[in-house]
Formats: sequence, C-alpha cells, structure tokens
Amino acid sequence: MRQEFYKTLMSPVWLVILVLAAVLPPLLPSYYLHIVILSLVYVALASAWNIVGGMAGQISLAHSLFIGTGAMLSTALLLKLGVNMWLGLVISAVISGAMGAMIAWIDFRFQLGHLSFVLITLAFAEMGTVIVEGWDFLGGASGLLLPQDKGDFLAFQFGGGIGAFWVMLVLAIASILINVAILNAPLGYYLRTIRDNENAARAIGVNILRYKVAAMVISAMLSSVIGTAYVRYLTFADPYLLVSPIIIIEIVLFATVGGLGRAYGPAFGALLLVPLGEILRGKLGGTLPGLHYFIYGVVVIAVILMSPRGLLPLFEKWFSRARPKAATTK
Amino acid sequence: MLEVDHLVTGYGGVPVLQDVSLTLSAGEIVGLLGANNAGKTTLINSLSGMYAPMSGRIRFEGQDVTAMTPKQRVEIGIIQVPEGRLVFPEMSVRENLLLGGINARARTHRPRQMDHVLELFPRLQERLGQKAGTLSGGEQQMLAIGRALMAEAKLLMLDEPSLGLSPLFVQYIFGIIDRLHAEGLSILLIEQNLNLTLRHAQRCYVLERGKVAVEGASDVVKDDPRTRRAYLGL
Amino acid sequence: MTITRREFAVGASGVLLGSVAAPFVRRAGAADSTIRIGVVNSMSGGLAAYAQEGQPAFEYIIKKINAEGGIKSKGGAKIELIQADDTSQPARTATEARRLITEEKVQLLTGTILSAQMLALTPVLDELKMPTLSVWAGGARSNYMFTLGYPYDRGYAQSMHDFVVFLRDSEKFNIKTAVMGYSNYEAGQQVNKFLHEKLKASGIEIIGEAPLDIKAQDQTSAMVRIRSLKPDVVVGLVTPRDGILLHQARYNLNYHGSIFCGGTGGYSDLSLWKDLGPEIGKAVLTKNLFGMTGFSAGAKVDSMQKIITELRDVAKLDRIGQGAIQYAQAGRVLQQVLETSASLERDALLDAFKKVNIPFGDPNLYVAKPKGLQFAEDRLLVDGSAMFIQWTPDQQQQVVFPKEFAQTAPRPRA
Amino acid sequence: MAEFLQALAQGLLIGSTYGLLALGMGLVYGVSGVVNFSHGDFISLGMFLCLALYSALALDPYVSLVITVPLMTVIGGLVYWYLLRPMVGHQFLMVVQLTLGLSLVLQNGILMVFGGQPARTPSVVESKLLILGDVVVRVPHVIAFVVSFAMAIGLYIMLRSTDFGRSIRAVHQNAHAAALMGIDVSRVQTLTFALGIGILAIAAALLLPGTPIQPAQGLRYTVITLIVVALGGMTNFVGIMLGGLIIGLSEAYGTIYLSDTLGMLLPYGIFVLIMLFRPQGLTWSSSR
Repeated sequence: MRQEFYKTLMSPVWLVILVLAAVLPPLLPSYYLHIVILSLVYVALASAWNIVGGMAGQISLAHSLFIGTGAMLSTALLLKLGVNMWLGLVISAVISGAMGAMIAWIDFRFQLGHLSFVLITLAFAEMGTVIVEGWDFLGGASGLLLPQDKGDFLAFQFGGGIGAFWVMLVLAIASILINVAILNAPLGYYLRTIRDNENAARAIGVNILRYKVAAMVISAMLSSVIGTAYVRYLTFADPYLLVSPIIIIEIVLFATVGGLGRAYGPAFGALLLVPLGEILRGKLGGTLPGLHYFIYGVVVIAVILMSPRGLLPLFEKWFSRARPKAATTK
Repeated sequence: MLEVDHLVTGYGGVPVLQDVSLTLSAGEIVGLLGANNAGKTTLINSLSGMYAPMSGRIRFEGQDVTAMTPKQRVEIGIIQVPEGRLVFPEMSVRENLLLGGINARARTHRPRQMDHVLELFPRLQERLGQKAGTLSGGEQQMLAIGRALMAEAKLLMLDEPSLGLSPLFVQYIFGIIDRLHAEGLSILLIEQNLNLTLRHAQRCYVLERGKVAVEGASDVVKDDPRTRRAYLGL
Repeated sequence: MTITRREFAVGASGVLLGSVAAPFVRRAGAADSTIRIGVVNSMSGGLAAYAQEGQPAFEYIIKKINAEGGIKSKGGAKIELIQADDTSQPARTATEARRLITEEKVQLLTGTILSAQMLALTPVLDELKMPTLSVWAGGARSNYMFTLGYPYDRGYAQSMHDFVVFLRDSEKFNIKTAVMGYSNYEAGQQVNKFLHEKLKASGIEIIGEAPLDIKAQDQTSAMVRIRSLKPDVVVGLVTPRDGILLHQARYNLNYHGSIFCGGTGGYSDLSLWKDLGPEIGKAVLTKNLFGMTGFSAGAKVDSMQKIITELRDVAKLDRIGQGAIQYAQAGRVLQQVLETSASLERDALLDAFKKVNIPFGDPNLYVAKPKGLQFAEDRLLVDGSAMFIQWTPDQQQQVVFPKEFAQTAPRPRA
Repeated sequence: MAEFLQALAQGLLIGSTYGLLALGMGLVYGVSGVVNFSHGDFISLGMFLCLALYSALALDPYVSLVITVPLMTVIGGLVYWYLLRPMVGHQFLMVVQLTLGLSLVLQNGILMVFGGQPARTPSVVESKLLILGDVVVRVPHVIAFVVSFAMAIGLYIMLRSTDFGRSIRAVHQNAHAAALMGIDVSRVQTLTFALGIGILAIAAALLLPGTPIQPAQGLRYTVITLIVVALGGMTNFVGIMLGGLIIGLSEAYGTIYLSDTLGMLLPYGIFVLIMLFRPQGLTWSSSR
C-alpha cells in the first residue's frame, strides 16, 4: 500500500506542475494570479476537509472553527501580543487540533448519528461566529488588519502575489499528498471501514475512537495552518469570511461536487468551481444584481444532476471509456 | 394465470436471475424452492415490479405486465407478502390493514375485506388498536397476510412465511394458506422449508444460482436428486 | 434535462478555456475621451440595501455631469462607470477591486466600501496604488483611501455625545443614565466603544448594553431588556433594518420611558415611515426620538433641499435615504477631484483628493457640514459632524441640532 | 416579573412560528430523507410572493394565501419531481448540495426581481396589539401562534386518519413495504414535498406582518429550522413544535437576561446539550 504513495510521489505529473508553477505566475496578470491562488486555497481546504468528511464520512461543518482559529488567533497573537506569526501558526494549529479531538470525542462518546453530527457541528460553527463577534481580543465584528506583507520570511511574510502562490501551492500539494498517504495507509482503510459500517468495524475490533480522533486532528490542524496562510495573503482577518459557516458550506460543496473520499476529488471540485464563481462574478457582477450567483447555482444543480457521484468519477468514466487500459488505478 | 418467459433480472448490470421461466395456473399453489441467494426474492420482487427486468416477459391473466409499475400490478391483483413481514411498526394493526387495501380497486371494499380478514385471524381482532411493532412474530405474519388480503389479491406471493416462527405458528399459517387455496386463491409460495412446501404445493420450481434447476409436480421434484443438491447449494 | 452531458462538457470547457485565455487577450486601450471609474458595490448579499439605494443616485449624478459637458479641465472627458459586485463579502471587494484596476484599467475606484470592505481593500490599494473614494467607511487605513463616511470617533460618536450633552445641559433634559443600543456589527461596535468612553467622561452613567442581533427578525426581546433597565437615554449606531425592528418593538411594548437617540439610517431615513407604516411611525418616531443624519429636507441648506427634490422628481428615485445622498455627494467629490487634478496620473489624483474643498454654501454640498467638505490628514472628513432631527406627525423632519441648522428646539419629553 | 412574563409570551409566540417552519421540513425528511438547505429561501419566496401580490393587487398577506399556497405547492412538487427525485439513492450529502444550489438560485432570483432593499408588506393587523396586564403581544404573532398549532394538529389528524396521511407514514416507516401495498412512493414523496412547501407559504404569510424582508435572509431561517427539526426528533410533530418553543424561549430569555454574546450563544448551547443527551430529540417514546 505504501508503494502506491511513493509511486504518486514520484509521478512525473509533479514535475509538470512544478515547471508550470515556475513559468506561469510571472506571466499571469495580477487578477488571474489571484484567482489561481484562491483556487489553491480552496483545493487545500477541501482536501483537508476530505480526510474527515470524505474518508471517515463525518460531515463536519465545524471546520470553520479550525480555519478561523488559524486565521484570527494567529493574527490576534501577532497584533495584540507581538507573537511571531510562525509561532502563532503552531499555537493555532495545536489549539485547532485539540478542538478537533474534542469534537471527535463527543461524536464517539455520544454515538451521534450522521445528521446529528452535521447539525451539532453546524451549531458549533454558528457559536464560533458569535464568540469571535463578541470578543475584542480577536477583533470583534470588525476583524483585524495585518501589517503590510513586505516579504520578510521570518515574520511569516511572503511578499504577496507570487510568494503567496508558492505557499498555497505547497499547502495544496501537501494537503493532497496527505490524502493519498492516508488512503494508502492502514488509517485510510480503517476510516473507510468505519464510514461504511461502524458496527462491523467495532465488531472486528477497530479502535474507532482512535481513528476518528486521528482523522479529525490531522484535518483540523491542516485547516488551521491553511487558515493562517490564507489570512496572511488576505491581510485582513475578516470574521464573517473566516469563521462563518459560509466558508465551510462552500468547502463541502467543492469537495462533494468533485468527488468525496477520493484523493483528488475535492481538489478537482475546487479547481473547477472557484474559478467559475470568480469569472462569473467578474463578467456579470456589473449587470443585473444576483445574476452571476443565479447562474452559478444553476450550474451547481446541473452538475450534480449530471454526475450524482461527483465529477471526478464521471471524468474517470469518460477517460476509461476512451482509454480502457488506464481504468484500473483509482 | 401467470407466465414468466425467459426472465433476466439483475442489479448494476450483473444478472441475478438468468433466464427463468415459470407458469402458474389459476387456483394453484406453486412452490419456489432454493438455497439462500438462489434468486427467489429477486424473482418475487421482479414479479411485483420492484426491479425492471433486463429481458424476458411476464404475463398475468393474458396481459403483458412486464412494463407495469408496482402500483399497477397491485391494482390487477398481484400481491406480495414480503420476507420478514415488513409490517408498519409505528401504525396500529387496523391502520396496517387499511393500508393493505389502499389501491384503487380494493379501496371501496375495505370494510367487507376487513371483516373477512378478522374472521380469518381472530387474533388480530383483539389487537386492532395495538402498534404493529409490538406484535409477536407470528402475529406480524398474520397481519402481513391479512394486509395482502385486504388488497384483494388474485395471486398471493408469500416470501418465507415460516421464517422465524415457532412450529405451532408455522402449522397455523400453512393451515391458513390451505384455506385460502380452498377459497380459490392462486398462491406462489417461496420457502426454505423444503418438506413443508412440497407437502402443500401442487407443483414446485427449484432455483439454483438464478436458474431453474428442477421443475414439476411436487412428488416428482421431491424425488429428483438435483433438488437436494440445489437446495444445499452444492 | 435537456442538456446532454457532452454538450455540457463542451460548454464547461469553453468557460474554463475562456477564463484561462482571457488574461492573454489584451483589451484595446480605453478611448482618451473617457475617464473610467470602477464602482465596487455590494449589489447582492446581506448588505445589498446600501448599494441598491445609492447606486441609482450615483448614476444619476454622473449622467448629469456628463450631460453638462463632462470634466471640462480634461477636454470635456466623459465619465464611464465600470460596475462590480462584491456580494457583501469583503474578501471579494478586494478581488473585484484588483480586477477593476488591473483588467478594466480604471483610473479611480469608488463604491459603498463599508468598514470591513475598506480593511479588506487596504492591501490591494497599497499594492496597486489606486486612489479610492469610499462612500461609507468610518476609517481609512490605506494611504490611497479617502472616505465620505462619518469617522467612528469624531463623526458618529462625537456627534451623538454632543447631542446628548446638549439635551442635558442646554435643554435641561434629565439625563443621567444611558443604555447602549446599537447594531451588533463592525461599525456599530466601533462607534459604541468611542461613544461609551465619551459619555462616561461627560458624567453619564452607562447602565447596560443592548446590542441588536443584525440577523434577528424581531427586536422585542432587546426592547424588553431596555425597558427593564429604564435608562434616561438609549443611544447608538443602528442600521436601517435594525431600526425598523427596534421601533416596531418599541411600539409593541408601548415603551416611552427613555429617549432614543441614534443614527443614522435606522433613526432618520425617510423610508422609515414606509417601512413601519404610518400608524406605528406616528406612535414611536414622533415621541422621544432623535435621529442623527447627514442631510434633511428640513435643514436650512438650499443645496441639500434641491438635491432631495431633484432625486425625487427628476431621477424618480423611490427611496431617498442616507445612501442616496451620500452617493450623490460622492459623485460631486469625484467630479471636483477630476477637475482639479493636474492630470489623470495617480499621484496627481491623490493630490487632488487632498485638496478637495466643497465649502458650506456650495450648490454641490449635499450633506450638512457647517465647515464644508474637506479631507483631513487621515483622509477622513475634517468635519465629521452630523445633524439631529425630530419627526413631525406629517412625516417631515425638523432639525434640532446643531445650532447652525436648527429649525426648532427639541420637543420635550413625552 | 413583567420582563419574565413578556419574555415568556415573546418566546412562545415566536417559537410557535419556528415550529411551523419546521413541520414541513420534518415531513419531507421523514418520507424522502432530504434535508433541504433551500428551506429558508422557500420561506423568502413565499414572503416575496405576498409582497408582489400586495404591490399588484393590494392584497393583504392573509388574503394572498389563496394564491400563494397553491402556487408554492405546485412549485414544490415540480422541484421535487425534476430535481430531487432523480437523486434518490445517491449520497445524502450530494442531495444537500443540490438544495444549496437551489438556495443560490432562489435567493438571487428573488434579488433580481425585487432588489435588495428591505421591503414591507402592510397588513390590517400589523399594528394591532393585545394587552394582557403587563404583557403586550402583537396580534400578528397571536394569529401565527394559533394557526401554527392548528396546522400542527391538522397535520397530525391528516396523518392519522386519511389514506394520504397513512401513505406518508407508510413510506416513512418502510418505503419498500409501502410500494408493495401499491403506494406510488415517488408520488407520495413528491406530494409531501409539495405539501411541505405549501405549509411554508402559510408560515411566510404569518411571519410577514411587521417583518422587513430581504432576499439574503434565507440561510438564517434554514439554520433555525434545522435546529428545531433536529430538536424535535426530525419526524415527531409534537417534538418539533416543542423544539420551536424551546428555541424561541431561549432566544427571548437570552437576549433579555444575558444580552450580548452569551445571550446569542444560549439557543445553540441548549441545542447542543439536548442533542448530546437526547439524540432522538424531544420525543417521549423511545421507539423508532
């Protein structure tokens, strides 16, 4: 199983991505570079969520707490206490991991059904928004503004633009590789067993608590780190974006539409839907208010009706039909 | 009355029933035997219209019903008593019976049918207001059969009616089956209990891995060595 | 579905290819005779009300400027507006601004740009050095951002404080205690912080807070809380929507034990009567209530009265509130910037912003600023003050503060 | 004491409308397992339809019901038949995402037609008050309260004693067995969804007097509804109405006695606690 991971790691595709990444960004106008960066942020976030939502089947809407912690707490620590943002990133990640462990434990301890878990995590997400709104240290409803990014690496600054692109590319690839690694490791196997039949998993002696907590902690810490990097790029720590249920609802949308539980599915969904949303808004935002969102909604519905198992499986099917031999790898 | 011609049914492109043909005349009890996974339940559900066949035809009283929906088949009198009873646990016995006769043909005769069913199963009369989920297994089986009768069945298809019942109840249920037969009802009986089926059915089919392995009058089937083999799933 | 998969695939890849190729297709340069102004507004989403009210007024003024010969110092150049929608999400304000600046090549940027959007926009403006006029932000963190909004501190908070003290000291209202009743969002919280300190410093005791949940559909509970605290005055920044709910709640509880002072839209928008209905409006707006506003038909300012009439009768706008007037004012400010700027280069425009001066009495001054309209060092208005009005039963406003504009004395407590 | 009673009245009145909003979602979840994230936007749709009817024909929202209920019912039926029915048998989450897409379409469709300004629809009862000692309540709220409970009871009776109601319950308890009874499961699911949306049209009209409406309000209603439905045990009407009252009361008491952050957290906190210790919701029976 490990071999699969190393094979992926050694795949020539990465070389192509690397070359493209080195060549393309300097050529891209700033607005399009921004869309690329944004897409990478959501590729990373959707892939991080997939570890829990896709592989373990726990549809967590509480991830906005982890993203929000990574973003707001590291910013507040820097602005209010002068803590270096690298350290802030670590502190936030540890706290997010702890929150994740707690949520996984609650899920296990109270034997929550799927829907109860969704709704309880949604309530956590809403509570997170209310708490940040009312807590001055984290900036309250006004949010916090980071100092300008001057490219000082030691201060967690990457110079915006191309620097941010590389950071997000690394995070996105790391997030995907962690997916591949888990899928090919015993953890991935256990998670799928738990997802498909928790009782059966328990009957054969799988330590459910351990794997649920492991998945949630990995996913939470990863989301937190991405949150920190994202806020550094945005520079403005906006609670209504970073700690709101809306961000997580979007991530779940990307992951689901792309293909849940697959290593590349969520990334695929984000890569398609983020640019689509941005371009639609750019082209149509100045016309009839709401039109671009309306069309986006129609596209989402159409895509789901057309490929109810996710886009990636659909594309694989087309691909395998065209080249039947390539169909064996999943 | 019922003719099944070269029926092939399956899920996700994989056939489970492979070329099954059978017939049932009016007023007959036909037994359908076979090991687990032989395709008995798939067959009965195909007859009820729950699965669309991949090929083949089903005719009922001379009418081609292959393309009919489950609802239409219930309306022409093809009624199934499913495996495991599947009564509606949160509803009262009375409500379960009323639901049995919910199809357009039976709806208006419900009071009459209800009397008939309660006369057949006096036990249900006592339990009319009770939730079906609280009944014993045997009582649930009575209810399931009663519910099917409410639909004014012409062809009654029973899927494993003896499953999980005490010998006493099994006897009782088969007594009822005989009585219904005597009243002229056509019955397709699916059973694991070989001897019981052979005793009550006039003709039998033995399914083996989705195909008819043996067919014929009950005594003939009984003595055919292939029956035992198919039945043990060897 | 009538679309087949393949058709959809072709269409979808078309959209994708188009978006990938778009940056490499260079747009022909804009004609010299037009000046492109990017307008990034919240046309959809939770804040849509602000921009949707202001946008028509803004377009009207720009059209008028163009019709009257455009920007004369630039050879009669016409202004072209390039609209964008940030869907009420600050991160998208930044995205859209970036697009307008780098793709649409706009020469100036403006829009609702509430405070959160202003913050999100700051790094983009600093990076791309684009002179920008916000219609509503209460602060300006980028060197390139100017704003017409009331500064939180010396604008909103100071005006409300001054008025409360005026009521107490000059008008002999009995005001000893206050409850802070404000919309619980970024501007509401900011103003509240400053106002809290100022009132305390002036000897008014703050006996409680009643933040209004901006998502709530009913504020009765908040009003019950206020009633139980029974302060002499309830004061704070309230959005138009929360204002409607707050006044309604006051009507429901028939509560007249406190004086309600606040602004802006939630206390003084002309549309309040329409939103509350005449009966409720009469019962609560005309009793123990004073609203902060930047404009009022009743104020003794000719230019202000003229623009209100014009927007109503000529532009045929059905909703003329704070938003519409602020936007109309923004149109005039941009006009002056473009007229006085030495060129259309960014540095020149920036200088022109710093020199903006619409003195009191100027026909293009639509908001009530006794000292006129200029930007201070911090790029906020020098004169951040506002008026206070009271409502009359015939749905008119009377200015009661400050003295410069006052038509009448505040109605005594009922 | 006056505050306590006022909060009690407020909580009960508002809570009953939450319950009414949630009845339809509970029904739909029961028979088709769909959790509809566009629920709140259908409420918006109902409200804006009333607004349109007021603008065009000067109809009072209560009178508009004659038109909005059938219209919304038909819309609901079409939505289920063409959008949700094809998703039967697919992942729960995919269906949720589809309703999210629908939410975007509805919300922005409304925005395109009506604009984003807060809008008010006048009604004859809008400013009427009922004064009971220290407690003042709004007549529209009282009407909403009464109708909510009447609807809940009516639905309960319908489910118990009509063939349609029994088919709904049969599909809910065992869709396979229901199909074997000759019940057209898709049809029942479609009609139930249509009924659920029709109920929303009533809820919308009841909530409308005195509420400024905006296209973006949908998600808020959806979240409240989800919470109430979950509290009620998803399919139990008594539980759902009770869930509505609990959320309504906790909002009222939270705002009045706690104010600020803590007050706004209260409903969510109570929800989480109930869900943890009574995951089956507020039902009394342990079965199902």
